[in-house]
Amino acid sequence: MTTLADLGKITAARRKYVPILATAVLLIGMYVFGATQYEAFGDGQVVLNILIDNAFLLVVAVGMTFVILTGGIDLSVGAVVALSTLVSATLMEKQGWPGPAVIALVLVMGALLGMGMGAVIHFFELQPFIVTLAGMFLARGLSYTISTDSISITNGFFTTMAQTPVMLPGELRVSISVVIALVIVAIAAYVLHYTRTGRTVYAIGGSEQSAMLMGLPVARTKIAVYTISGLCSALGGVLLAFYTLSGNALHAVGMELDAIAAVVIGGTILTGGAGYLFGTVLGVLVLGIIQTLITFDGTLSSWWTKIVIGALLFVFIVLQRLVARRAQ
Amino acid sequence: GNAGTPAGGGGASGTNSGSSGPITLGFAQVGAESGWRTANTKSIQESAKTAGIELKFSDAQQKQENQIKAIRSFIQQKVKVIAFSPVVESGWDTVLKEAKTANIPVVLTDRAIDSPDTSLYKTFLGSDFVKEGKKAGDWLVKETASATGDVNIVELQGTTGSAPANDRKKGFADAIAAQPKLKIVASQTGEFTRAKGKEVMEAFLKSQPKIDVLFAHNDDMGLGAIEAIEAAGKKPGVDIKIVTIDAVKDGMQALSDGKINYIVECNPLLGPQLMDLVKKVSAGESVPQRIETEETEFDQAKAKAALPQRQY
Amino acid sequence: MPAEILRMTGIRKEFPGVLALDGVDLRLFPGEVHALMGENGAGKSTLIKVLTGVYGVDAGQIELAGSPVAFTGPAAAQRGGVSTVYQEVNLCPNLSIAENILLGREPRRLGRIRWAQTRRRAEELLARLDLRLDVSAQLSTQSIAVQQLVAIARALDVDARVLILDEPTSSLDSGEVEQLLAVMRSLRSQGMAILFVSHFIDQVFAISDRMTVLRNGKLVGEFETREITQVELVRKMIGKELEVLDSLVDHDRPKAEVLVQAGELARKGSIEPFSLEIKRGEVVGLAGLLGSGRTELARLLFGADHADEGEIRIDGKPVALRTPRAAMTHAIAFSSENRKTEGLIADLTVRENIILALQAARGWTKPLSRRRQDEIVERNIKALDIRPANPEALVRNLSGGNQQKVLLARWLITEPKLLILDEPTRGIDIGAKTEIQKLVSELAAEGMAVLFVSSELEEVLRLSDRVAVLKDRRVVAQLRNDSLTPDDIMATIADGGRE
Amino acid sequence: MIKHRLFWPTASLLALLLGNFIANPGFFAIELRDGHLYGSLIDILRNGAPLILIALGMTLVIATGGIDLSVGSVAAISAAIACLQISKLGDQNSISGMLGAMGIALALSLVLGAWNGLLVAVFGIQPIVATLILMVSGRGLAQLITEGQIITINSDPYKAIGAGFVVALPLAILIALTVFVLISLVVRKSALGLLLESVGGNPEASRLAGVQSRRLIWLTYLLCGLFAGLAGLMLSSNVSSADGNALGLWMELDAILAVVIGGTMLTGGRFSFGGTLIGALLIQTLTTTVYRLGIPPETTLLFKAVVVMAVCLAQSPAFRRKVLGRRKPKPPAQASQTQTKVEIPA
Ligand SMILES: Nc1ncnc2c1ncn2[C@@H]1O[C@H](COP(=O)(O)OP(=O)(O)OP(=O)(O)O)[C@@H](O)[C@H]1O
Ligand SMILES: Nc1ncnc2c1ncn2[C@@H]1O[C@H](COP(=O)(O)OP(=O)(O)OP(=O)(O)O)[C@@H](O)[C@H]1O
Ligand SMILES: [Mg+2]
Ligand SMILES: [Mg+2]
Repeated sequence: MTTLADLGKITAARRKYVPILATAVLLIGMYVFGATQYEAFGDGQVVLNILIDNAFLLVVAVGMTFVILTGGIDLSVGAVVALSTLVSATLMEKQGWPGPAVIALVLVMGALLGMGMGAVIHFFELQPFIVTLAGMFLARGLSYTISTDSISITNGFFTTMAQTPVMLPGELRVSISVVIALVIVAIAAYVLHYTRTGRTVYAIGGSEQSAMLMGLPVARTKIAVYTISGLCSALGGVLLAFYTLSGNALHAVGMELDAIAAVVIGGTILTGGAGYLFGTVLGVLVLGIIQTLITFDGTLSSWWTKIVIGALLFVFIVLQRLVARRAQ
Repeated sequence: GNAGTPAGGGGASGTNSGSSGPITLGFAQVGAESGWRTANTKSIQESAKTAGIELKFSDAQQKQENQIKAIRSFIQQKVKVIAFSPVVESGWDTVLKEAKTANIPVVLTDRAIDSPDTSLYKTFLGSDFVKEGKKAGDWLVKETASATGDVNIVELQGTTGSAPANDRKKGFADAIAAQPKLKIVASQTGEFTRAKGKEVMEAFLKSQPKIDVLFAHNDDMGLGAIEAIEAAGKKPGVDIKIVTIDAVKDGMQALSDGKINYIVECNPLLGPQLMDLVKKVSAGESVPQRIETEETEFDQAKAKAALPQRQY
Repeated sequence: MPAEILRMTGIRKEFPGVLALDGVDLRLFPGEVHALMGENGAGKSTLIKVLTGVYGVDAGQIELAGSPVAFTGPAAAQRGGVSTVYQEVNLCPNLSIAENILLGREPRRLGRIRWAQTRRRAEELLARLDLRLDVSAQLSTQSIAVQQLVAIARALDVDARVLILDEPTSSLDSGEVEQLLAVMRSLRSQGMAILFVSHFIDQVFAISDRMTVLRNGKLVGEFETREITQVELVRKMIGKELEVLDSLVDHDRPKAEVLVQAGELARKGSIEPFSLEIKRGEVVGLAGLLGSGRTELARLLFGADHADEGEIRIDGKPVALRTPRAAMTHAIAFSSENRKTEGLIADLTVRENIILALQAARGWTKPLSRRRQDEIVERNIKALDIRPANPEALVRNLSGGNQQKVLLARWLITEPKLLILDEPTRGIDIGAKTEIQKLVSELAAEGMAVLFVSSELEEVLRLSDRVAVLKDRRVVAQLRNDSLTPDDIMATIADGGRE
Repeated sequence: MIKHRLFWPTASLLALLLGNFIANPGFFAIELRDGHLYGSLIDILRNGAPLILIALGMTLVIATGGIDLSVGSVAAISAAIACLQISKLGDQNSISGMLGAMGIALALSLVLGAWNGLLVAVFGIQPIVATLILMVSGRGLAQLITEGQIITINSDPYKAIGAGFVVALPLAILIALTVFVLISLVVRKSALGLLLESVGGNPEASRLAGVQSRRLIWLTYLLCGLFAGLAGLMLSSNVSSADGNALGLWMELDAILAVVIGGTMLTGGRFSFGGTLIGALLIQTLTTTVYRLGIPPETTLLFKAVVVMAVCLAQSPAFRRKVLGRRKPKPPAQASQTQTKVEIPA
């Protein structure tokens, strides 16, 4: 009957990538700006350092992306990261556990915590904010009960993981954590775009009620996203333990905000249903590059640091909106 | 150990002694979480200027990750010396090894690190938090030497898990351990702030039938607590003896007003000492492994005398 | 006759304050189309939700192919071979058409979704309904009718023994309905049992074999379609005779003053330039096929979208209608076709939803007094027979038809000069529908200008003084309604407006 | 209806108070000391006042489906400006000087609220990042104003706002309650409440119903900024000093928590000031409980986790139905089928 082979429609499918392209372009713009402004900034290693310094945040933000795509939120990530570093450190340093076993245990612990929160959110119909806030209290509280001191990690496995560089051409290097983080990103992107679970995540974000009426496994998927987030947080904790070689209850305070900010800056909508994992990667890089710009500047006092971080964020976000709007 | 995560070009090109300009110092500060810290920052900035040292300053906003990032970027920028006040004691080996491979000497300020490999840094300049707690405890032991019966102490701790809180608590507890009559009846975190100090003290005043002494991990919490004590109709410094740590100006004022009984100084003005060290270190001179800042204690009389010159 | 595939007996379902179902029985046989009939709020949708496990039952038995079942939800029901299109579109607006059709059943290889094949499969399923769309377009960009068809296509894909369609035709035009009925016939011949809910008596008589009638949550009875007449059915449903409406057009009424004048109004990608005049006291109908641009035209006149070109004059003066709010200050009202996403606020009460537009027009500083509100709301609940007649009921708990009445009430009380109604009778039962048509005609008689959009051509022709015919986003003809017939309109569309 | 909505939050609050009373019979004791009331309950009210103010503003923002992370920073800025102004006064006890300082601080808070509103309502930036900007840089601004130091002042009239008493009652709570009553009256007597709920419930439908959501959203951020500023004054007045770094730190989390405990959904729509009031008092009671019970700082968070969870579960109808309800005998045919009761529009 009525057919529609309208040009506008064909581009419509592609138009949804515009915001993300805009973000990428702006990010490159920021880098170029830094490179012209500060010597040594243009060095390829600076870019890689951003990855090295943010590998754990990237992993945590990946988990957060799943949760936010369903329209939820997970405030517990920072605390779970801290708990993971501390549990790892305690088990290895105080109990003499081998590194890989500790990692396995920590990952299971993170996943179980996430699963517990997901189950409570789904079955008792509670708001994710409050449940994961309680989860945050719980994980942080557990950390304090384990130890209020920070514990150094001397375990051979961890130190090797932390200090073995992965060589790239041109005298460039990254850490093993970066490789792990990128693998996680790839897996997560695959899951989101090429599996039914991934598509159900988007469906729930679009309308949980519709997803339920469409016969999708809402309960399973909702619990799964919190499990994934817990798992990613625990892995983020392991990476942070590689990064700092220490366990500390005060690690990653406020990281949940960084992770949420990265996800949202990357174009994912907080109410769920729209966004891409690649956007999250860009979001993390934006936060990282802002930080790097500021350290390279090195003239800002403590408060000006904060003001300038906010200002750069503002400029970035406003430009992102303007560019995306113009392009559409 | 090998240089772990990349030191980049800096690591590869090795030494940086060729440059002839002023010494560049990369300083990674904890944050600006208290007046004490701000005074510390200001002292460093000002003395760098007078010493003709080019300062690259970075504020980590109380996050270890940020500090590591900053140090890494200092290495990237090939500064001559790196100095930092560690947010926590542990977790510095990787990045300090990178600095070592890049031949950049490191000076620790204010707080120590717990790395067994002392070759990672040239020297430590700062205070000993355990000792500060101990000094407060020692004073109390002396002060209550004549007292008969129990002395009930309440403690306002710093931010849970932070190094000063852990150490001051420990030093104080050690000092009074031998005195069974000295009892810590309540101990709670006041997060180093006046507001929390006041709020917690209000609760203590209601839950504890008898409080003789307040030990606060810093002046600010003590100042907050004073307001709570006054609101409860008691006289701070008289009905309840107060001992605190830091000796910031407001604290000294309260001390000379008789509202605080004793303050252990924790000196933030280590800029001049640091610049001396930086010059020595970059010239390759040897320096002691550990330098403690000059710190005193104040009682009410000494406070009155010192107050006019107090600048922070 | 083969053994029944589904049997529900003595079903009882109570919501706080509402006994929605009370001892209802239903039997479904393989290879039949069974109509579930009843007024708005009779309990049809509730029965369907109870069957598929969306709600638990308070009492009663459900047997599927002879064995008792208690589905825990739609997913379980689907696994048990019951595929359902619920009333209202329950799809994910953020996903593409293809995904919405195949979500949860995407073709895969080694767990990996094969997107090209998914799209192809979706296109095939839509083709069964004779619909060719860009399946990678986002669902939210589609009209409600298309969304409804997508939902149907989704249900058709399920390998099911029982297919349930709750008001699938409420915003489809006759061609689409024919197509759907054809698909249903072919499924029936393959032995599928189909439960069909519709307020269009003609459709029900055209397709169904048997029917079950509910009234006020109670079972009236089960009938063979062959053995019952339309008049009898209506009497069983609403408990009284239905008056037969002739044309409501009153040609003698003076309609001289032009109220709204659109001149070469257009919006890129949605509607070509058109000119249209609406006079006071006149009802102008918009006719056209699915996606012809009726809704989009209506939205331009209300400022819901803004025009790229052309101008609008009201009472001869050019006006800028950039926002709905601006249109409202010129006394224009617009009842949207999509009550769920563009109409009602589900979590607010009936009262709040009804007064919303009026209150918004007054601004927040000039609240309607509670007494005024109660008075207005009560009057409208009575006039439109909204059930339950409880102003404090949450709109989300109302039956679909009653929700539609709430939306209508919202705009009627703003006393507009131009009332734009997009599918105003969607999901409304036959009794109420005639009442609403009469109401529209009365309002016109009092001098209101009405733009009336409906996919039911008979309805448009019954009410309109003039009909603007759209095709492919163009106004191809404007006809005076001197006893026009649906065939005239279809012919015009087929002609494509060639003069 | 309203009674019903507030029942569980209120019950949780009472349970917590009762728990305190059992652990510590002196908890409810209130005496008159130096002409003002003195006791734990009074502390809860006085210390809870700033949180109540911020949470009220947050309720408005959340009702529209937004969120404001910047409240803590706005409070810090407002406090810093006010204290800076007062510290410059020749006579710090001058009432007009104090009012002037407060006026400047509150005006600035309004400007900051307007800034958030601009980003959200006009630029269309997601509220969480839009307000994150001010959350981060506002903290810096506050420290810029105080130059990283704590500004201590000595102004009796200023001190009264947060720590003073009027007819034996803390002025802070009187101010907070006045604001609560005023805003409740304004919102419920005007049509603001309805329109905000409609914007939060379904933005597109509201737009098509002629609701000027942009203005309304702006207004909510404006009010949220103002209330945060007022709370900042109270917080700094309580300790006669402004601490740009610590004042109101993490307050946004507490405020959001108060709103959520009060039964308002973070997704917007229906909101309840009464619930928020109770939520804020609950949080303050919890803090006081921790101090009064002498829970060690390391386990404080565990204790909070348990209480928050318990409060939420008590409020969850699904929990009562699924877990607590199971104990009640039910006809067996029913029990198996009541599992997925979801409220669905027709
Ligand atoms: N979740 C609910 N809570 C309370 N009442 C409800 C709920 N769902 C339905 N009802 C009530 O149950 C009755 C039956 O509603 P139902 O949706 O089954 O009607 P329907 O026959 O499908 O009507 P329509 O033709 O308008 O779609 C109505 O009175 C409705 O208000
Ligand atoms: N058959 C179709 N093929 C492609 N797109 C369609 C079709 N029908 C509707 N659409 C899309 O749906 C949107 C809404 O169309 P419009 O509002 O003009 O429809 P309408 O004339 O009101 O008819 P109806 O509401 O019955 O679909 C348009 O943007 C159009 O792209
Ligand atoms: Mg229905
Ligand atoms: Mg339409």
